[in-house]
Amino acid sequence: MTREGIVNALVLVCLVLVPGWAFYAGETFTITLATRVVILALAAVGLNIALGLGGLVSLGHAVFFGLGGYTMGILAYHVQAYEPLFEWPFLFEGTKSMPAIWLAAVVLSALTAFVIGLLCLRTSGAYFIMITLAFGQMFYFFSISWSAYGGEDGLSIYVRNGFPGLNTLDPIQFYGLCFCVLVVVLWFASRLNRSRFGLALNAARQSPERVEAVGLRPFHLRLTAFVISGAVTGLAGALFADLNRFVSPAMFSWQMSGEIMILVILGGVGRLYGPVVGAIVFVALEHVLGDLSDYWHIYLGLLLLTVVLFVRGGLIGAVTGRRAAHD
Amino acid sequence: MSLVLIAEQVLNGLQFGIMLFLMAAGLTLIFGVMGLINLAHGSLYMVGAFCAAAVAGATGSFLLGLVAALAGAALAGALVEIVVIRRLYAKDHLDQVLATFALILIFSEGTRWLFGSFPLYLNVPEYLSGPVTLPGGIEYPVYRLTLIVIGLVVALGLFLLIGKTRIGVQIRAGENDREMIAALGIDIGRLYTIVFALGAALAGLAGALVGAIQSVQVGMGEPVLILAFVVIVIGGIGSIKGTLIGALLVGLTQTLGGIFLPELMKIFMAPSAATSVGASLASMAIYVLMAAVLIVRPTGLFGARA
Amino acid sequence: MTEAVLETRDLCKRFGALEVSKDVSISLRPGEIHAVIGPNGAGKSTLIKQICGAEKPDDGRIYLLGEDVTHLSVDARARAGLARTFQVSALAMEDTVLENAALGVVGASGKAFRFFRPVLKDTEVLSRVEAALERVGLADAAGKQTSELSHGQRRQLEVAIALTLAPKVFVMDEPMAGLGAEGSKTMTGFLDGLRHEAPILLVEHDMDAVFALADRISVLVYGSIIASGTVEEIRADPAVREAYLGDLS
Amino acid sequence: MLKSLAVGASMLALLSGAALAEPVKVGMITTLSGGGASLGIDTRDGFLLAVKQAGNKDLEVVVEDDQRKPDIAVQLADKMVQSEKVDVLTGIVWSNLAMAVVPSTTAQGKFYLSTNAAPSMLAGKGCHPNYFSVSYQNDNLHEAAGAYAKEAGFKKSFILAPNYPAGKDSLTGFKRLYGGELAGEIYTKLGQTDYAAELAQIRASGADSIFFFLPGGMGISFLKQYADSGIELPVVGPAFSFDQGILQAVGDAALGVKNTSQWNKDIDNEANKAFVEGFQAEYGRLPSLYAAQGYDTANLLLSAMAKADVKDADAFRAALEEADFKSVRGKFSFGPNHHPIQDIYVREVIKEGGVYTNKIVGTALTDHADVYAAECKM
Repeated sequence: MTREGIVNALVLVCLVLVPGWAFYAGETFTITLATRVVILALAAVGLNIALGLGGLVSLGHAVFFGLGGYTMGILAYHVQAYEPLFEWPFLFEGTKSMPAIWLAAVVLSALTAFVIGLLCLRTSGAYFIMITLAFGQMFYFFSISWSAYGGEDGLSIYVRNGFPGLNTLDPIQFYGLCFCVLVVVLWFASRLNRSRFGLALNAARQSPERVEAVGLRPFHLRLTAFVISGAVTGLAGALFADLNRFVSPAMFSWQMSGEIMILVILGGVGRLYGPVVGAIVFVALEHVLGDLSDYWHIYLGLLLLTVVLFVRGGLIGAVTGRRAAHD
Repeated sequence: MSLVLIAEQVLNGLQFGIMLFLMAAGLTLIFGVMGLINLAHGSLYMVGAFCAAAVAGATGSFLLGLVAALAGAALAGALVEIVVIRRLYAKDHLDQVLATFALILIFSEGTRWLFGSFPLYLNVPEYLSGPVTLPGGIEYPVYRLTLIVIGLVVALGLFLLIGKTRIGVQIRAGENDREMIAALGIDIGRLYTIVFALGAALAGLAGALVGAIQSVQVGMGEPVLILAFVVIVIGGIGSIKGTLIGALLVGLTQTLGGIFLPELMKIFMAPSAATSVGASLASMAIYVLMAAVLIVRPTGLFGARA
Repeated sequence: MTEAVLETRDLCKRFGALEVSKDVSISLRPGEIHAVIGPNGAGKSTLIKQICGAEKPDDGRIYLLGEDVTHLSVDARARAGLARTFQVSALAMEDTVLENAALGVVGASGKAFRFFRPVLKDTEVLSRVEAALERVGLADAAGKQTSELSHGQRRQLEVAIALTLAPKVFVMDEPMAGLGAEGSKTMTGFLDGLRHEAPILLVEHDMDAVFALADRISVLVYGSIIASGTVEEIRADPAVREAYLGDLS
Repeated sequence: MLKSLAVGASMLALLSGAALAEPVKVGMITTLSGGGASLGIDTRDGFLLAVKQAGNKDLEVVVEDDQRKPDIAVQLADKMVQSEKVDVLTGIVWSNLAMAVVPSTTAQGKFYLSTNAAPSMLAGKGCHPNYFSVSYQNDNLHEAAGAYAKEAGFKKSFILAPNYPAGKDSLTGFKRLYGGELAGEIYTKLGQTDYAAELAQIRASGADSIFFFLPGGMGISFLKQYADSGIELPVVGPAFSFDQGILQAVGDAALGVKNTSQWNKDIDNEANKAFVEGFQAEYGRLPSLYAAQGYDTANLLLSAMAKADVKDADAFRAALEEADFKSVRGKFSFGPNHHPIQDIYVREVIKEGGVYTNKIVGTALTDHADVYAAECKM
């Protein structure tokens, strides 16, 4: 087992033990925080597929996070308000079932990522960063003024959506569900990384001419990565909305995109568990620093600066000292 | 809708665009010469406004406030460049985005710590307040006219600086070939600090000028920052000419879109709904413009490099 | 005369006022090594780029296996059977040697959009990759990170990737560059045998290697082919001696 | 940010007869950092002032910063309920944050006392027995402005607000009691800071007055640019853009503007005097509307604590409904949907010894309730 492997295993054990302890100690809020960690990590794992493997610096991933959130919000809202979502071609009243919501969130995010990717991937470098940001802003302003679903006030869903066989209102059960989703997606991401596609995508980041010279189109590889990435972040958005039982345009904001990116970079770009470590540290900091001072953003800023300037490969890089391993 | 009103709105669009230009010019210079994406540029805009408000408040002189804004922002810019930014040139865009995002946090909360959470007072000086009647019967605020003039003068100065002076030659050399300026025996470190401070000073000036008719408060820089990015991306990163045209395009789109889109919508729907839908479309208009430009020309209107 | 595998007809390319290709017509026949030589700045690299599809010619046509590929993209030409090596190594430096070579197999198989099975556990891929590495003498370095390779080893890896594509044509841009005397000799021997698998269009500065390998030589000066023929003909050509070899003899 | 405040026993506690039973723990979630921090800080300071003045040792307050982000607010609410085990939540400034927190909080059986935000949803269909708004219903001040505009004889008002739900509610609220013709109706971009285009439209519209709702920095920008535009029409707005905290940043541009509010520092009663003087003594600045609302909320809570045990939800709710406390607004009572029935005043911005502030010039609405009460079934 490599050092990174050991770190990864420790992280997973942590994510099992801490909420487990909190459950027995009755520290319900710690479970809620852990759920937040897991969901934000999931969003960042999604971004990491585009960013770490594909080298696509997207400052617009809040689009997918928000779409996932609104998919949940809208589907559940119609059930809650007894107003069918549509009546033609068949009567559809919305749904409060998580698997159905997840499916819709993933499909919608993937489709949107396909369209946005098709347009944005024509550009590169700083232009790509900015055009993804622009798409984020479009969705943000649209959601603010879309009064049918609450506009800036957002949508409140009074009861968390259901999952067959689970009581999702019980924090530990909901945590377990989110944790399982994260583990499955991490497993998928690790397989993806080692697959033919992952190999080609990795190479396209490092040397696009080479990839072309062996008969592959970097554009196709990147677009596919962007779609997968958007779908995963969209799924995270649906879970995040369920955690809060609330969705609002804040999920579309460029600060949200920035935060997801921070999680990735903090933990280590391109590292499988980088986003998870990033999310743990970020949420913990938010919590601890917030208690220390009104002006805790200053300390957060200083810490981020330190990581960027002095720690190569994020926190995982600092611990393992090696480059992102390919396996 | 009368012609006078339309003319006035075009003036408003120009004025807005010109202020965006001041903000975006520094951003594009910094990107062109150093290859740096600086998200903290909006913070320098805020620093300028706060310096102006503090000094104008203490001395009662708006002009001194402007001087303070230029000096304060330039100083803050130089300081940040020396302490943080110069360590970022060799890093990729990703690290730059994160590091300058961190700078935003530090600047914003630092300013709040120094000045408190309440907005500051900064107003148009007596001699520039009130409207003036222009040919054609347009009543237009003197201060906004002044802004247009100052902006055009600065733009002209910037073109001259880059086109005609020694430092301009160095800047252009830096944009084209970083190794060459080293070979020419130019002190790159110093050049970079100067360019960054220059960009910061322009942002600070914009902050102070606009601060007089807006709210001087923490976080005022971020909305403008995003608009400035839209401007330089439309214009083509690194091109001052492109930035000027991009700024005017964005200014006009924003202003005229806000007026005509709701009117346009009234053709299709009830007035109350039309204003709401029109306003929604208007707030998305410049981003649509940007996406459209990039889809047709992936490096902006005047951008050379990919 | 057999049908040419690769052929350019009257290629023209200008960068502003500078004409980098002037009516360039060359052909590559089965089983041969055709070397293109010329002084620095003669337009060799631009010619290669046009042949591979990275630059569009302003005028003229390119044929691969008798098909007009002038407007095909780089990747389409690669799929059609054209394998190139780069003058400056274009490799995924963070990946291992094995992974770089596997990329060739993945590309050639046309099955890059497989998301689950680990590519390095695919025995079919592995056997082809290992065979290619073995042939260029990199088998021992398979597990190394590419950035750790010496310059010469990177050239070898370039060739190995080209081999994994099982191409119809090789286009090699200075495969000897930076190899050193010993390395050049090995590579020369290797390429000598390779021509029977697929013909090679070779751009090379190392004259010893060129004269040892080439069946035909074309001399490119200021964008024009000033001479084309066998090694003996080129050696004897006065225009070539004047324009290019003059400073060598 | 967490400040636990167990206020020590004092003479006052003994005098007031005080607590019947168990201590009450209050969780305050409000905005203490970032752009909107000044509103949250005032809310907190007003609330804590009342707690301190009462000196009731059975009231413990936990304060947290929501950064004006809905997801953070939800997280904090979870923390307050699950970890701090608070009985009552309060303090949220913004409607969108309230919508995120209130429904799930009240569903979990906790009380929520609103110090400011009171969106229509929570007053009508979404009302809840455990939810009380101590401030107003969001539409109230806009309705009052409409009523004032009608009374002042305006016939052709130009109205504008940001393009988001509170903005739309605002214009709807204004129109509800205004009744006159509109010279124009504009929704601006949320967060917009340049109003040149809108001012040009106002100038061209032939309006006889302006109503605007632009909270925070938007209002400051609008007023400064309005003053500079040379348009000289009467301006009316809700109190938010004329509050103590931001008036100083607007300066002369605000002088003479009429605005509607359910409170002002010159309302003549004992409670208000104690509040205004106490606030100045404690914090060295004039109190704002948000501080007054925080102060009233704390006093409402204290009054209920004196009557019932918070663990007995029904009794505690009944005690809250009585609203048996000395409001800084003078008379105060709750309607059937737990929103205030109160007078709403018209204020004018004046300069008083170098400080910009408001004085009451009239009453726009008397014993005013909201229109959503009918939709509330509880």
